[in-house]
Amino acid sequence: MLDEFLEILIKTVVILAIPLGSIPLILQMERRGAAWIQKRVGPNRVGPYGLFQPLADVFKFLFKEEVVPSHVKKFFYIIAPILSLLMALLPLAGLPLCAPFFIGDQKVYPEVFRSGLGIFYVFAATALGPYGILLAGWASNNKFSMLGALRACAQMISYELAISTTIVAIFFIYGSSDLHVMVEKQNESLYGIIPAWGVFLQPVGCVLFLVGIFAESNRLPFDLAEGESELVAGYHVEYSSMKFALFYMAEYVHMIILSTLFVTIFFGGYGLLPGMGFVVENLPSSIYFLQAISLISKVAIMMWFFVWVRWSIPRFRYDQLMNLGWKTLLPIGLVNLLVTVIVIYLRSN
Amino acid sequence: MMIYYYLACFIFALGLVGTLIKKDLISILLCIELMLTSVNLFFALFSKSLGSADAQLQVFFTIIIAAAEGAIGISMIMALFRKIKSAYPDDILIYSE
Amino acid sequence: MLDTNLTDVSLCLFAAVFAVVVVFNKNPVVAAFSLLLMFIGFGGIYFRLGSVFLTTIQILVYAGAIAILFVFVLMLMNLEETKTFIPTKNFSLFAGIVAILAMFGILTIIIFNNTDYLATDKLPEVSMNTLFTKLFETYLVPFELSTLLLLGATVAVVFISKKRIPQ
Amino acid sequence: MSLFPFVVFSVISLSIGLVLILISNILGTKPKTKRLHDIYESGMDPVGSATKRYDIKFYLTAILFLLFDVEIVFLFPWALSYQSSSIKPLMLAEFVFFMFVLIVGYLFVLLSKSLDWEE
Repeated sequence: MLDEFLEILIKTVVILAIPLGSIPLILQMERRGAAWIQKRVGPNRVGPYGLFQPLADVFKFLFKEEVVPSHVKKFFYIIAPILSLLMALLPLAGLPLCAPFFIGDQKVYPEVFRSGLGIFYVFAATALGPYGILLAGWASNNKFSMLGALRACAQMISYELAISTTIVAIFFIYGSSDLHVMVEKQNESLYGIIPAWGVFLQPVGCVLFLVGIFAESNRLPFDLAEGESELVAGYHVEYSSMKFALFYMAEYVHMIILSTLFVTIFFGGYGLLPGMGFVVENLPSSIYFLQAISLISKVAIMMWFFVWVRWSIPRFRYDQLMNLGWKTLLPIGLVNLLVTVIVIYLRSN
Repeated sequence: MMIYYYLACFIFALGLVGTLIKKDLISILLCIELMLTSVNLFFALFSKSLGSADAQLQVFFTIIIAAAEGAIGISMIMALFRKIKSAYPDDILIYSE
Repeated sequence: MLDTNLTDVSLCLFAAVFAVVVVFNKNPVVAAFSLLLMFIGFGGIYFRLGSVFLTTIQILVYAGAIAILFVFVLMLMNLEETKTFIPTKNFSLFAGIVAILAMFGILTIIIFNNTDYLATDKLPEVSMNTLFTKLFETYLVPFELSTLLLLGATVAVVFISKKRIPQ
Repeated sequence: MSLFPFVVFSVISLSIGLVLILISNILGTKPKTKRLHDIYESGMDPVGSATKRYDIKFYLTAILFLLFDVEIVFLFPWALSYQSSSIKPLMLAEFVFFMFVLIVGYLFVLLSKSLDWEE
């Protein structure tokens, strides 16, 4: 019992520490990246190359004056950011960091919550994402917040449909909802040359999913929930100090989780990066560590992609956003699913 | 195990009370969802007790019905709300007279 | 199957408390949020009962879609808190009696009809595969009909909300 | 199968948020002016309540999402059980019929202009 508890505790701490610890790094990357794209200098005052800037931000958030406006519904106003972060962190419990390994002769799974649901768990937990935002918007009792929350929520649920159609196609191809099985199947190779990554089996689905995760995480070009020119800051307009920081963290955790899911489904997940096979041959015990490194570097590339897109594509208008979701992505997803199924059926006969 | 049967009964009764005492239409709809969920729990429990898959499949169909009911119910309430600016059955009675 | 442990009790308490909040709360938005929490608790209960796929559907459809719809509409409508419930004392009494009758009615039907099956423990688990096979073989027609039901619901929703009602 | 890991995970995640808010509550300076507590509305005095009625499109989106979501969720078991099924042609026929109904519903919604946001 105690062993079991210890195991869960260690896994939880590791799984939580990696994304939460990397948020400052991502922030710094985003700022310096933005500066680089726009030919600016970016934050470079705190520490060498401005590396301690995120740390300074943390202290600023901690010591900031805490404003609880008088007109808010106080209880819900305070729990909204906490719930938001909780809902954002929940899917992490089902994401694998490396292949299942053995301690003694006991098989240990890297996920905290091995439910037999696989991707369903992650997907169901992300479906709860809008609630934190809705609660924040409602509790703030402010027109900007309310409209921002409604927009964010409508946008998230619309793009969830497109993502769902892709996931059906993915299930159909891999025949399993277990993320480990998916990664194993992707580590085989197609025609002996290219890896059998999901992106080659489902190119259309991959693009749909990619657009979907941008919209789900409310990032530019889809950050209509907080379009500065219209809504000031969207659902967190009344939030300050640490409460605001929690929303910020939740947004980044959401991005990290969706990218991890994306990478696991379409880019081989924790499958080793090219060149790592050599190390594994010489040092077989390092494989699980290298798998984790591979996954993290793939996610890091995705994070850079987020920054890159953010400073390259202008923001959509709200009706364009909804049209893209409902009138473009959803029909493409449905047709893609139909075509996938028929092609596979014909090929198997 | 038995405790779940008690829970399902309790929630069904609560839903019934809710539909009787609530005064606005959306809350009544909420309470109907409550009853539907408790029925789902009954089905899941029967499936477990009898070791059969049929009862669980009933839950699937109940969920579809719940979704359809919720969607139509809410759109009707919204249509009413737009017309008479109220979501209370009492006001609707007054309006129809 | 009669061994009820702490997990069962706490899950039941969780669901029951939020169900009570749904009914006896004056603020409809709070009621909708507690309905959401109750749905999540029910997901946990299905998980305990071993019907894993029901958990998924419960969370994805009930918690992820139906509850969102309720929260959305309540936020849009802005109902007054005071007008939501309890008209008179007599009426509450009546409702209470109905509830107690209903609860005991169901319990007696369940318990006194056939208690044998409640105590059995060694039944095989219903696996996800048998469930799905049955869904697509035995329950083929209801499955297809349910899509038609949803199509009908879609048409109805569009018609009801499209119609411009004159003020 | 046990829910225990999930409970541990959620309690820890919940406590992260709680602890951070508590720390900032203790360390943060207290606001000095009353004016800070007003509604944020670009410096103006707010007019009317925040929860007035918003565009009807939002709730129509939510309802349509609910209906399509249920349909797509019911494709999950189909996709998972197809590979191990013994009656693949029948399964395919079921799927095609299902998709046909789904697409008819979608086209109806599209043609009824319920999805149009610009007016």
